[in-house]
Amino acid sequence: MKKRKFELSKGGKDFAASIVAIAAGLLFGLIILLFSNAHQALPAFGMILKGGFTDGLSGLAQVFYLATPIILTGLSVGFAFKTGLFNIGSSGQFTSGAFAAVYIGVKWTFLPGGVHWIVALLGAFIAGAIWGMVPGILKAVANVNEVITSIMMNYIGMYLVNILIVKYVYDPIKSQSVPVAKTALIPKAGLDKLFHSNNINISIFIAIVAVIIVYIVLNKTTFGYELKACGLSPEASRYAGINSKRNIILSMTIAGALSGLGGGLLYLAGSGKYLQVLDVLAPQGFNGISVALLGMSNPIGILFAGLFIGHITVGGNNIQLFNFVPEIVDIIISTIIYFGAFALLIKHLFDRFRRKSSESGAAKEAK
Amino acid sequence: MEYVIEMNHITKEFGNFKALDDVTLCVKKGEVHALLGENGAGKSTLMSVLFGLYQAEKGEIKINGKAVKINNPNDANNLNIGMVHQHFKLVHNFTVLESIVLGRETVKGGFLKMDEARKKVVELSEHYKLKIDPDSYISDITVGMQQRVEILKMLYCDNEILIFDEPTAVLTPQEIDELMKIMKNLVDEGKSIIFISHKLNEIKAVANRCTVLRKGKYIGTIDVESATRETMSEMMVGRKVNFNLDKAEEKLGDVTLKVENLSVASANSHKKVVNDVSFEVRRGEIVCIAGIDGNGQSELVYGISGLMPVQSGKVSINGKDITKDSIRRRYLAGMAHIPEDRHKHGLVLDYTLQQNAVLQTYFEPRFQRNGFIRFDAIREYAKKLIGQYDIRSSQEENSVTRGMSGGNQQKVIIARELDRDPDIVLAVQPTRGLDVGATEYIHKQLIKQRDNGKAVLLVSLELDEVMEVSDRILVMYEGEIVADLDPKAVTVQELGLYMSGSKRNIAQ
Amino acid sequence: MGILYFIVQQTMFFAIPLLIVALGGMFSERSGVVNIALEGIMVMGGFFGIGFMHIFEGKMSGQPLLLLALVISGVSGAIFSLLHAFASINLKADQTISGTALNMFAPAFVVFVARMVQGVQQIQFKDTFHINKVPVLGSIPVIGPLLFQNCYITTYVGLGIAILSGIVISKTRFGLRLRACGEHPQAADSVGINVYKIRYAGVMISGALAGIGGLVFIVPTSTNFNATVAGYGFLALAVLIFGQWRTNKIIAAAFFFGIMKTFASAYSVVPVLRDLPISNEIYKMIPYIATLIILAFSSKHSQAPKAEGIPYDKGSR
Amino acid sequence: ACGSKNNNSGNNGNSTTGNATDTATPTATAEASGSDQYEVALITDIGTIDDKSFNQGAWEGVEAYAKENSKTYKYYKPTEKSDEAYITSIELAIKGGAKIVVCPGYMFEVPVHTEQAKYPDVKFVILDGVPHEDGGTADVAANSYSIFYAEQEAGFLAGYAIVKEGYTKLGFMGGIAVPAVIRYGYGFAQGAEYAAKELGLADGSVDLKYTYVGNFDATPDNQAKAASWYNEGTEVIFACGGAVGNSVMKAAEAAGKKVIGVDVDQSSESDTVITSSMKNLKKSVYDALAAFYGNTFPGGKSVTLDATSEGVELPMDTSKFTKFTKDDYTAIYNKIVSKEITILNDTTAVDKDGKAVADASGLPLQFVKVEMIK
Ligand SMILES: Nc1ncnc2c1ncn2[C@@H]1O[C@H](COP(=O)(O)OP(=O)(O)OP(=O)(O)O)[C@@H](O)[C@H]1O
Ligand SMILES: Nc1ncnc2c1ncn2[C@@H]1O[C@H](COP(=O)(O)OP(=O)(O)OP(=O)(O)O)[C@@H](O)[C@H]1O
Ligand SMILES: [Mg+2]
Ligand SMILES: [Mg+2]
Repeated sequence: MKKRKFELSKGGKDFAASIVAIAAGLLFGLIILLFSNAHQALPAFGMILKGGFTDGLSGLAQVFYLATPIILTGLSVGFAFKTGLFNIGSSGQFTSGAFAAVYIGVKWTFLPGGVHWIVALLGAFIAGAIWGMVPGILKAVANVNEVITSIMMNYIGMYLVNILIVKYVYDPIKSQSVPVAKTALIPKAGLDKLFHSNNINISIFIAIVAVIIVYIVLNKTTFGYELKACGLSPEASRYAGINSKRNIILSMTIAGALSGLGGGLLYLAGSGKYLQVLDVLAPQGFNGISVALLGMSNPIGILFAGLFIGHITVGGNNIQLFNFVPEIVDIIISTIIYFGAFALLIKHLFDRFRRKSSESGAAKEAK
Repeated sequence: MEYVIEMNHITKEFGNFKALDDVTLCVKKGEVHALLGENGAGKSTLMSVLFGLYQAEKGEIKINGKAVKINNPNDANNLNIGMVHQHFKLVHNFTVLESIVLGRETVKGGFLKMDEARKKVVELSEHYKLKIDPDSYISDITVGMQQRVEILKMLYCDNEILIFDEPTAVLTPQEIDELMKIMKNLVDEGKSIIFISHKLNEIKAVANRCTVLRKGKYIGTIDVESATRETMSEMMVGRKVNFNLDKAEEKLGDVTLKVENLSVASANSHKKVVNDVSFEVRRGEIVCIAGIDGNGQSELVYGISGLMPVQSGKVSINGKDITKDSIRRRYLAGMAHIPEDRHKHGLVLDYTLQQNAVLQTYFEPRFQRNGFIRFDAIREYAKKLIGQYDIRSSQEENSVTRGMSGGNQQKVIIARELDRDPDIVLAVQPTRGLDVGATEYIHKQLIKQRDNGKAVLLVSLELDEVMEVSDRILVMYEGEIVADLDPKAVTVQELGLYMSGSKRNIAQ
Repeated sequence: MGILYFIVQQTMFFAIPLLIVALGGMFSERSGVVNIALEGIMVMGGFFGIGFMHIFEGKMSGQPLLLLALVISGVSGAIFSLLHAFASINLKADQTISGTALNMFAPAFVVFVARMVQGVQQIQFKDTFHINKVPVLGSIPVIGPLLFQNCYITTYVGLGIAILSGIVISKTRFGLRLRACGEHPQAADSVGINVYKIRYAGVMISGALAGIGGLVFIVPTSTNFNATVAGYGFLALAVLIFGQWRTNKIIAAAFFFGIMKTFASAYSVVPVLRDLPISNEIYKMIPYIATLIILAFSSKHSQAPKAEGIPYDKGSR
Repeated sequence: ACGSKNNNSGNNGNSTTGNATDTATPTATAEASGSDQYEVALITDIGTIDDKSFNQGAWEGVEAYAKENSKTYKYYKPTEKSDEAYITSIELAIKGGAKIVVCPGYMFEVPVHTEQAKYPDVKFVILDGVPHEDGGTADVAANSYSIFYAEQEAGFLAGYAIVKEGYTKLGFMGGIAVPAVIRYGYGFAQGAEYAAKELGLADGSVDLKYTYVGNFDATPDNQAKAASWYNEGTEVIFACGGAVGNSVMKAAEAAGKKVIGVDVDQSSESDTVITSSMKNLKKSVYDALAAFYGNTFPGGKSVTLDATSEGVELPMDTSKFTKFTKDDYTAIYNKIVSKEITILNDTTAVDKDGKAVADASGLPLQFVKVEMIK
């Protein structure tokens, strides 16, 4: 006798576990707030929750702006995760993509208006791809652990980009890159008027498109089938005749390209952000790891994780009004990620709950 | 009656699944007590309960008449119970000596005192004639020696009750004989042994009494001497088992697989593990590669299937040279491969049954369009295989293969490989660890393949299988083919001589 | 000769913290738990160690204070690492999760507490630990200036930890069991070893060493602590992999990296290097490129612990 | 929606006054007006408020004035380093009740330009920069006040003093080659030159190692670089880059050598700090706030504070000179004030390839031998 019962799908369970983790993280944040200044904790906490909705549409624009690059680095890390690789090199890929975009944005002014920004983004995409490809090749050909090569590539990318900025696109007065041509800025398509903000442009849509494409590639195509097989069992994929070396290289290349695109989107956003000649790794790459984990490496999950982090980062910035340091948001996010580790436990609880209820249901049926 | 072990009314559940249901096992002092049952009957689980790896939900255990609680292997150890596990529990980069002392180290102020341990191990190995090299690394020694290490682990801590969980599955006939002798020695010294096996003749040879389990339930305990193979197997399976395969006369066709002067180097060194091997397999025959484990059979197959690079020589299928081809091209040329290690190679364990069903064919037009997967086609295909090969699992085509039973996992692989209508099937130990019923089924499938005019290359360590299934036997010894035999004209004993290198009928 | 002494002395400042932290990582990973939280734990260890100095430097000074601070750092690192241990061992979670969380949590927490307590993010400390010349030993020709001049006691602590680690891993019961848990936990379990306990021990040792490493990193580098260890935790992870999870190779890798970093910053003391037409920025890249190249030629056979990163589940087969 | 339900239980009696209930009302969460108001605001650039350098100097000015005159004051930290992020922070500050916003750093030039037009009632003080449109020219509105400093004069004083003190092996370790840092370096070299000439030293007898390390952080790399210079014989390093100084001091402590601090008086950081090349951030901000509250806000102006307005100095009280006396200091200071000495500060000079020179090697020096470490 078979009967369809209500059952949470795997995605549903993941989602439920995420919600529990988020609630736990926020609760912890609230405790920290209460602990440091009970007097203003509640309003500040409310402000964090309200996040991007505090300042009407311009707050939302801010959320999209902050979310866009980390959605892409999150996708990059998550995509590699799915194929069994840990791309800790998103930072270097992001930086090289950013540089390529700025370089093209500054130098290739011969390109016509509608094309310039697209070419610049393509440049970012390709530069990131190259930066991701190196660890991929080393892993496939020489069996070098991609974690260590990615870390090395982060530093090499940072120093190399510093050299290149000074060589090609340097504003010596400010020790940063010169502004890109207006034609290289990502079109705002009227969104700036709508949102009353200069931060917004169509890049959030580009990020969403990237999310959808990655989702389709992973789940609907033979290529995704191969990549995931390689990630889950390299030996079985080899047995199956899948060219796992090619797939490792491709996977890292695509991951790199996504990070690079993230860099391009940020530096062509027209928000007055310039490449700094600074010996500091781009934090967006490491935030990508958080986003990927929060989104459980699922492209759709990553989209929402990125938006969520953008949302509470805006909230965290605003709580400065209540004399709290914005670092509290990092504490909250890290707690949420940590509680993501409880996901297995939470899922077990769901399962047990479901089993209990179905058992009692069966018992009733028996009577 | 004095029992060393009494396990009464043991019930063990995994989630909702009752692996053991009111099982009783009583072992007398100084006997070899066999435990018989199909795959999944609960033999290993029962032993794990005795050994403290699992805790039973119900039931009691008495050792020497005293009720005991065994919560972990330490407790078992203190009760002088030792176990050789079905899947060896040895650390690949430990030395033999380290492996033996792990968990019972002699120390002074936390520092290991290996010299004392070494002395004791050498003494034990001499006393029981368990030949080992204490300084070899586990990854470098043969399966047979690994087993001896496992046995020494038990003896090292002076255990009185010894559990052997399917120790013979990986051994050669000679090694099995040796093991039987060792077991008898041990019993003569007053130790008691629980011996798990699917193989009735082994039980006949060594055991005093035998307890049979079926699907987690206790069926009965019998005296081995007075029981026949037929009664025992009936108790085990619950029905009559046909031990004789009906095989039609072979109808030989063209050469399908041709191997010429093939040499393969070992993965870690440049030593040739397959040395200048040549042979052919024709349509309509099952050729079996026999040999003691570790004589290059695995590497030979890896060389043919492309999982390892060849050093020199040539492999062709249906006259087409495939030596340099990728693995995928080899499949397209008509090869199928039932791999030795089904978990490592045969399946992507975290993929579902239907995803695994198209592991080598997902890119064919019937399963994809413009790079997009045709999910419906794959589902239909998987359903067809499930029906045709009687694959059982909880969620049908959506079952994740990791959660499926070993026998059914193997069925998925066999269905997938045979359904591609290959010209040559490489089958490496396709029945390892499977019970009589499943084994019978797989043998029938291979014979069907042969009868349909296909070629089969079977690699097996089990002599019964070799003798029963094959049309021609090639014996491999130290990387070379040393004999080409007709199974009807050779005895098991003779075969054993060829396998151990004392005889050859092919010139060097 | 003077240049050589100088290079060796400087190399210590880079190599010793990397060495200590990478060895910490080794204990965790060889017990089977991947620890990418080294960076965060270093920050925590640095914070509590420097904080301790800051509070007590009025009452004591010199080596006793530094040694006590090292203990504080080690203890706080070990405690902080318990979070990682709990998630990866008890909850059987993906080990990058808690690692990433800890890396993000530590600097935020440190900034938050520092500001709450003293209003200022940087924590000041007074360096009363620098040793110009170790008495007697410092006067030995060659060896003296190489190892016993212009140094900190942390150098010897680091070298001591290295030697001790080698001994613990290969010569003790604990080491044997730890290795078994990282390679084949089922095997360890079957002979009655408590895999969870050993893994806890591994992670906590890594926490203690990373915490100590955090302080050892800061003391010779700055006059205050500003909630960062500049990515050295990740570099230590790289050193660990570079060193193939083996004590002696980790020592070699840490010193290789230390020497490369020293040349990258102090190349100008070597006349040949100074006169090469290579810019500052390129010198900075050299350690990383060199590592990459060496890895490409030396990684054919990875010796990573086999069960690393796989949560141990008693029930699973 | 959150705080409204249980706001009473949330206040566990710790709050000192009755206004706790006031802030905990639901409206307080919704509107910033519910939170406290801060009249004087400072936006940090990407460094922190306590960077012992640029941000801190400005902040000390804010703090000093506000405390003395019981004004509410507060600083805000932007989410990242971009014009829009600075704008967001400025607007947050205004939302928080700011009447005057202090913006330290040239990074604020474009943001302040945007905001001075958008908020004509709010006053802006920008340090080291002048409001302008992206790519445009200076445009200081009536509600803005731009302050530059003559860092070259501060650097000159330090260079002069240190050579007078008897040191001839010098180093200049800049953070990043931004204009202020470059100007310090130029002045330092010229000050050394001037002193050498006065002392009648031989040509090229003062060595000056010169580099930009590429960051503003305390790192082992910076420590190693400084240590290598000291090892080669350098006696004093002018550490001109925020926390880079901490690493240089560390190296100096080990080598028993000296450091010159920058921006603010860094003598308390380490005993090795012989003096600090200060621009008077604190005083200038203090004065600007005083002017604002005294209704004499010098809006629409861009000024360069130099010796004439006590915009630069060496803190002689905390300096550890043995030979260079207060009188010597006063004498040279007066010479600068009276323009008896001209100090070049051309940071925009370009070489034949059109690249910025950005270092002192292009200066006409006779006694000082500059060795660029690239
Ligand atoms: N850890 C576990 N979780 C869930 N089910 C388990 C577990 N261990 C064993 N089982 C189930 O319990 C049953 C008995 O398994 P057990 O390994 O004892 O069989 P067995 O008789 O030893 O078989 P084989 O001959 O294959 O070794 C099987 O159906 C198995 O799937
Ligand atoms: N690690 C595990 N966790 C949970 N369930 C498991 C696990 N291993 C096995 N099982 C359950 O046990 C069942 C049978 O597994 P097992 O491999 O022991 O089969 P078996 O009964 O020995 O069958 P066969 O005779 O085909 O080998 C599976 O269907 C699965 O539900
Ligand atoms: Mg089984
Ligand atoms: Mg079993």
